[in-house]
Amino acid sequence: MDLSFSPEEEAFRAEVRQFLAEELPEDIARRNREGRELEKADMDRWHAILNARGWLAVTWPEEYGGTGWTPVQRHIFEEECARASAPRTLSFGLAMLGPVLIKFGTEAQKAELLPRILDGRDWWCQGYSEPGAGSDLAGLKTRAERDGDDYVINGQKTWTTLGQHANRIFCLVRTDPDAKKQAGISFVLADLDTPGIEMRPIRLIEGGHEVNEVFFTDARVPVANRVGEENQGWTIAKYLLTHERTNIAGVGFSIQAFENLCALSRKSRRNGRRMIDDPLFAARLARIEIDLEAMKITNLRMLSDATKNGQPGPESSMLKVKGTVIRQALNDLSRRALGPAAAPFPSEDLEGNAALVDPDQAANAARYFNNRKISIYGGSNEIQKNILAKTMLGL
Amino acid sequence: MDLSFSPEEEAFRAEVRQFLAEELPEDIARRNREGRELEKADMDRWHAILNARGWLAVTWPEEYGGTGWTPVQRHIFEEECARASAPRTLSFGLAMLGPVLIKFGTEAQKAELLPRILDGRDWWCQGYSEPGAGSDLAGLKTRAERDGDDYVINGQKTWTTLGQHANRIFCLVRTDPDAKKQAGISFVLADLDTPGIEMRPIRLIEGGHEVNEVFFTDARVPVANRVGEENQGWTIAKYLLTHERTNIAGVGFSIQAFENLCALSRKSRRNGRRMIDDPLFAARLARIEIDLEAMKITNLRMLSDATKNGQPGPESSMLKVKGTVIRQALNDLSRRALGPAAAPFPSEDLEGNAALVDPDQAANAARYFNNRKISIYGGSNEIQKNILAKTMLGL
Amino acid sequence: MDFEKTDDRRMLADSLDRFLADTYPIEHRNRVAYAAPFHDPERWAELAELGILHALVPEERGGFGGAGFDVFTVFESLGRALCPEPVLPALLVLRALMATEADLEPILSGTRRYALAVGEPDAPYDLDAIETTAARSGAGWTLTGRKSVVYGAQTADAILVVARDGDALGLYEIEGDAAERIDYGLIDGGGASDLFLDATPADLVLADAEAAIREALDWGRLALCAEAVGAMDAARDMMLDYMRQRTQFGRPIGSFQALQHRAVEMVTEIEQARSLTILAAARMDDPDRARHVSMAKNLIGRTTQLVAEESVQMQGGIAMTWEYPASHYAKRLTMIDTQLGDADWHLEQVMAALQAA
Amino acid sequence: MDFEKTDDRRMLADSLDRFLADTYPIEHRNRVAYAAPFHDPERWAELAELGILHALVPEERGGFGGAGFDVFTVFESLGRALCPEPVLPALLVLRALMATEADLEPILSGTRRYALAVGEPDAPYDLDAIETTAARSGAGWTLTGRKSVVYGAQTADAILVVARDGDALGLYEIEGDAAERIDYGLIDGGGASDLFLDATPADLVLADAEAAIREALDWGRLALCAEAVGAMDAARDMMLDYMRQRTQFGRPIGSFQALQHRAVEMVTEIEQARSLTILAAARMDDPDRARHVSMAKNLIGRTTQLVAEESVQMQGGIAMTWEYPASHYAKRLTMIDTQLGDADWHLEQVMAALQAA
Repeated sequence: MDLSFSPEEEAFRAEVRQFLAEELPEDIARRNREGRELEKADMDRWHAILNARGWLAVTWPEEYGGTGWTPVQRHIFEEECARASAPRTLSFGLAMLGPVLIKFGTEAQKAELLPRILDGRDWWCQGYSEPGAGSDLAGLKTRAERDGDDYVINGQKTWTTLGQHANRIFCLVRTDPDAKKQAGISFVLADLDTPGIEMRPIRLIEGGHEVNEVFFTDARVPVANRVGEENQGWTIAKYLLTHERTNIAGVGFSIQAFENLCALSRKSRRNGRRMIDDPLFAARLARIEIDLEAMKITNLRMLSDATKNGQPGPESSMLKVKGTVIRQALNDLSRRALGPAAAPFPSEDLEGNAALVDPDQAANAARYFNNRKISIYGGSNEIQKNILAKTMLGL
Repeated sequence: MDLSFSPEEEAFRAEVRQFLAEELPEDIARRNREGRELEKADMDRWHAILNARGWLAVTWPEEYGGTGWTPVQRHIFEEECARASAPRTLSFGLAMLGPVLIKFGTEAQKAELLPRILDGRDWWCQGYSEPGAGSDLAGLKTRAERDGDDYVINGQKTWTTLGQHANRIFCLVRTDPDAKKQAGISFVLADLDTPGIEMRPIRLIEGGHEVNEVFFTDARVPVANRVGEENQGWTIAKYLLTHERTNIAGVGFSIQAFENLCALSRKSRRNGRRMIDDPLFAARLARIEIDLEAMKITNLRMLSDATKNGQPGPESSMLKVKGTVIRQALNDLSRRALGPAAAPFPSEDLEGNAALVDPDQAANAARYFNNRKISIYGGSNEIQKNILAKTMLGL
Repeated sequence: MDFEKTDDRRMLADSLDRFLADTYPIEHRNRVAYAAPFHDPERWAELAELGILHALVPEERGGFGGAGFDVFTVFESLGRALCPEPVLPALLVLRALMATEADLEPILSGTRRYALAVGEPDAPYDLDAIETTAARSGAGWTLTGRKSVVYGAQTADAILVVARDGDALGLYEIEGDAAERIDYGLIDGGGASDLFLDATPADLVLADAEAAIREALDWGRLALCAEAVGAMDAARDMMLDYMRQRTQFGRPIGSFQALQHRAVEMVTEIEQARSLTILAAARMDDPDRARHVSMAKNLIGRTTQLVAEESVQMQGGIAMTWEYPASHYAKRLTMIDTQLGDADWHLEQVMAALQAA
Repeated sequence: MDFEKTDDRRMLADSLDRFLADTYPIEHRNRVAYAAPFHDPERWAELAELGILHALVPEERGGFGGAGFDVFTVFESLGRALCPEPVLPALLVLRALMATEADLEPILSGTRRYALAVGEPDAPYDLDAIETTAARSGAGWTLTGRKSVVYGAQTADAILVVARDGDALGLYEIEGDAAERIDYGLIDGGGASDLFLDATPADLVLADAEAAIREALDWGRLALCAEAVGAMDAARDMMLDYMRQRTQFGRPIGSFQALQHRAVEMVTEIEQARSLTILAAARMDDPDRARHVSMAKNLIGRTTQLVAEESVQMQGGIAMTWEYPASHYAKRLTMIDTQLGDADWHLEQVMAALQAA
C-alpha cells in the first residue's frame, strides 16, 4: 500500500493549482464560497475558461475533446477546485449526456453535439423524473408516438434543474405503451423552443428557483433525435445512473464546507469563548472531520479499484450515500454555528449588508435546506441502499 | 393536566418506602445493585417477604390474592423498588401465567395453581420459543398428540429463562398439525419431572447460565393441564404478548442504573479530573438523563391512558422499544465509565477482591453484554416496530 | 395525576384551533409570513381579542391563565398552524414585566406590541456574555451596543432591551424606532430585526433584572417547546398521510419496512419530546424550573431535527418544494432550535447541574 | 497511489491466515482464551517462528518489517481469527525499546515475553495523570504505585513499567513476578493483571521516555485498529451468511428491507473505518502521526460498537449464546474500544488539534 501521489501526479496538482490561481475569477470564487447560487453568466464564464484550457470534459476521452484524465487526476482536480472555491461545472451536458452520446450516439450525433457542449452553445437539461414517479423511473408515463419521421410527445417531466437556462433537453419517454415497465422506453433529445414544450418554475423549500417542470403537449421531435435503439432507453438510463461520475461522494464540496466552518468557528464567539473552544461544538466538528477524512480515503480506494477494473463496482453507491450524509451534516453544523444569525431570509437586501450578516456565511441556512435534496435526487439514499443490499451484500 | 400524585398516592409511596427500608434484606439489595445475578435462595427469600406483606402479585385482582393496585400504584411501587435496589420478582408465574389463568383457566386450575405461585411452591418457566423460530411464534413445531387423557409431546423449546430453578413449565404446542399456522396451537402446563422432559443449559455471551433448552420426547401430560380450549392457544399467546405488563419500559431498572452511574462518575477520575467533569462523558450522561426523564413521563402518560381505557393501546409497544434502548445505553455508558476496568471476566475470585474491582461496578461489562438480549426477546424491537407501524400508524 | 387538559384549556385550544383553521390556512400563512411586516396585523388583533395573550398571564395581573399549561396550550395550537404572529415576543415581555408593577393591559389587549432584545452576535444565548451597556444620562439612561435577531422587533411599538450596568443586568425600554434598526424576514417565516444602539435614550424598567430575565426566557423556551410539539404533530400527520397514499413500485411507500421503522422511531421521539414539555410546563413554579426547561429544550432540539429531516427525506422531492406545506414545517422545526438556546447550549446547562449535584 | 498489499505482505498475511485457520479454530480459541494462562503458549511459539514478531520491527533492529502496513497486516489477520495471543504487548514493548539500544532478539524470537504497564485506575489512558513513582535506591531504582489491566502481564517474563521521576516519565524493567500481581481473564478473552508496586526494585531502561512511550502507544493503537478491521470483516461475513440462510415468516431475514438498510450502513462504516486505519498506517512516520492515529481509533471505536450491537441484534438470540462465534466477536469488538484510549478520549485529542490549529 502506498498513499502518496506519484511525482507526475504531484506535478499535475501544481499545474492545476497554478491554473486556478491565475484563471479563476475572484468574484466567482467568492460567490461560490459564500454559498450563494451563481448567475448564468458566471457559469458560462467559468465554463469558457475551462474549455479554453481543455479541462472542461474531465470524463470524456481525448478524441472527443475530453481530458482523458485518470480517476486520480480527476480527484486531484476536484480537490484543488474545492480548495480554490471554484464552482462545479454543470453535469447535464458534460457528465451525463456527453458520455451517453459517446457510448450510444451515432457518429453524426457525436460530431454535431459534443462540440456544442464544449463551446457552450448548448445548455442541456434533463427530463427524467415525472410527477408521481420519484425514484421509480420505470413507471414513467410521458409518451412519444411515432408519426412519420417525428415522435409526438405528451406528458410531464419535473425536477429539471436549471432548465430555465437551457436550450435543449434530453428525456426518457415511453415509445411502446404495451411493453413491460422497463421495456418500451426511449432516450430522445429535444430543442426547448419546440412548439408544445413549456417550462414552469418550481420554487424550492428555501425560496430559490433551481428546478422546473416541463410540459409536453403534442411536441414534435424528429426520430433522428433518438439516442440508441427505440425501446432501449432503459439501458441508457441504467448506464447514466450507475455510470462512473466524477466525485459522486461530493468530497470537494465537503472539504470546502469544512474549511469554511473551521474559519467561522474560530472567528465567532459564544459564551465568552471562541465557538471552536466549546467542547460540544468542537466534538461535532472533530467527528465530522474524521468522517470526512475517512471518506477521502474511501473515495480514493474506490477510484483506485475503478482504475484497475475499468469500471467502479456497485459499492460506489456507498460513496453517494455516505457522501451526502457527510455534506448534510456539515451544512447542519454551519447552521448551528451561526445560531440565530442563520435565520434571516437570504435576500439581495441583506447580501449587501455586511454589518448584518457575515458575507461568508450569509446563505448557510438556505444551503442547509436546499441540500436536503442531495439525499433524495439521483436515486434516493433509500434506493441506493436497496441496490447495495442486493448487489454488494447478496441479500 | 396535573403531574402531581394525589395525597393517597403519596401516602402509598411512603408506605412502600418504609416497607422496603424495614424488610428488604441488605445483602440482596447490595447484590442487585452490584449488577450480579441473584441466587435462587435470595429470590425465594424476597418472594416470601413480599408475599407475607400481600404485595407480590401486583397485576392480579384482590380476589385471587393480588394487590388490586391501580397502574399508578404499581408505578410508584416499581419506582420505589428501583430506588431501594430491590430485585424484580419473577415474571413467569406472577406476570405471565397468573393473568392467563385468571382470564382463561378453569375454576379448578385457578384454585389449585394461583396459591402455589404465591406461596412459592411452584416456580414456573416458559416454553414459548423454539430453535429456528425466533420472533415468529406462529411457526412453532413442538407437537402434542392426543392419546386418551394425555397429550404426548415431542419437540424442543429454547430460551427458557431460569428453567434450572423451575419445577413447572407452561408451553405452546401444536395440537392440530393440519391447521393454518396460528390455528392449531394449544397452551399446556407440565411438571418438569415428567419423564421425557429434559432441560439443558445454554451458556450466554457473557458466560452466565440464565437460559435453557427443554427437550420433549414422548412426554405425557394430562389433557386437564391444558389452559383454554384446544387449538385456541394463539389467543392466549397474543394476550400474553400484548397484555399490560408492569413496567414494560423498564423504567425502574433504568433509574437504578442511572443513579449507579452518577455515583461512579463522581467517584472515579480520569485525566486528572472527575469523570463527570469530562465534557464528552457529561454530555452522554446528560443526554441519557433527559431521555430517561422523558421516558418516565411517557410511561406515566400511557399508564394514565390504560387506567382510563381499561387496556393499554398498541402504543405501549413504544415503551418496550424506547425503554430497552435507554437501558442498553445506560449499560453502555457504565462500561465506558469503567474503561479498561470493565474488562476482567466476572468470577467468584474477583468478586471477593475489593482491591481490584469496585464491587459496586464489578459486573458492568457482563451486564452490558447480557442486556443486549432485552431488545431481542419478548418480541424483538424489530417486531414491535412492525406492529406499531401497522396498528398505531396505519401503514 | 392527570394528563388531560382542563375544560377551560380545552375550550381555549378549540377556539384557537378553529380560528386558525378558518383564518390562517397555509396559503395565507405563507403570504404574510414571508413579506413585510412578516405577520398579519389584522389577525394579530383578532388573536388578542380571542384572549390568547390574557391566557399567558395570571389573574392578578389582568390575565386569566399564566400557568405552564396555559402557555403550553396556546403555543401548541400556534405551532400546529405554523402561525407567525409575534406571540412569543409578547410572552417574553409579559413575563419579564411580572417582576415590575407595569400595567400589562396595553400588551394584553394587543394594542401595543413589544419585543424583548436580549441576544447579541457574540452572545446569542448566554446572559453572562452580554456587552450592551447602559449609562446614566441626566435623569434617564442611554444604551450602547448591538442586539441581533430580535424576534418581532420589526413590528414592535416598543422594545425592552437587556443591558449591562456594571455587573448588573437591567431592563430598559426604548421606542420601536429609537435606534437604527434593520428589519428582515426569517427563512422559516416571521420577522426580526437587528438593533444598533448608540447612546440611545432609554427608560429604566427594572434594575437587577437578571432573575426576571432568566425566568422570562424560560417561559419563552417552554412556549417554543410547545410550539414545536404542535408543529411536529402536524408534520407527522402530513407525512403519514403521504406514506399511506403515495405509491411507488406499485405499493404505498408506507408499506416499505425501512420507512415504517423510521416512522415509528420518529413518532416515538415526538412522544418523548411531548412528555418533557409537559413536565417542564408542570415545573414552571418550582426551584428547578430552569433545569426542566433545559431538558425539554434539548430534547425538542434533537427531535425537531429528526422530524424535519426525516419527514422531508421520506416524502422525497415534493417536500423540497415551497408549494408543499411540509417544507415550511421542516424549516420552522429546524429554526426553533436556534431560538433561546440550541440543543447543545441547553445540554450544557443540564451537564452543569449534574456536575454540581 | 496503491491500495494493494505488497507481495511480501500478502505472503505474510496468507501464511498467518492459513496457520490460524488450521491451528486456531474458534473452539480452540475459546478453550484457551478464557482459561489461565489465557492464551496458548505452544501456538505463541509457533507464531513467533512464523516471523510475525519480526514483521513488527525494521531490519536494522533485527526484524524484517516495521512499517505501518506491516503492523496492519499482522493484526488484521489476528483480528479476523480472534486470536488472543499477547502480540499487542510484544508490539508495545518492541516499539518502546526502539528508542534504546536494547537487544530485541529474545523478544522477537518469542522466548522472552514482555508486557508494558502504563495505565492506572485513575489514569487509564492519559500519561499526564500517571502517579506511579520511581525512586533511586543505591545503584538501582524502586517503583511504587498501582498499574491496572496490564495486558499480557499474566504470562510475561518481564514487565516494562512507566513511572514518574519528578516531571519526567521513565521506562523501568521488573521481572514478571517481582511485584504483587493479580491475574485474571478478560471478558472478551485473553488475560491481564493488576500490579501492586511497593518499593519494587527495578532497572532503568530509558529516562525521559515520554516521546518513546507515546510513539509505542500509537503503534499499539494502530494495531488495535487493524485487529478491529479484521474482526469486523469476520463478524460482517458471519452476519450476512446468517441473513441469507435464516428464514423467518417464510423468508430469509436478509430480504427484510429494514435489516437490509442497516446492513448496508454497517458495511459502509466498516469501509470508512478501514480507510482511516490505512491512512494512519501510512502516517506512522509523519509529524502528525498521533492525530491520524487518534482519528482512526475514534472511528474504530464508533464503528466497532455499531458492528457489535447491530450484528448481535440482527442475528437475534443465537448471537447471545457462548456457542455461537458471533458473540465472541461482539465482545472483542466492544472491548477494543477501551484499550489504549476509547473513542471519546481520542476525539478529545482530535478536538485539541483543531483548537490549536
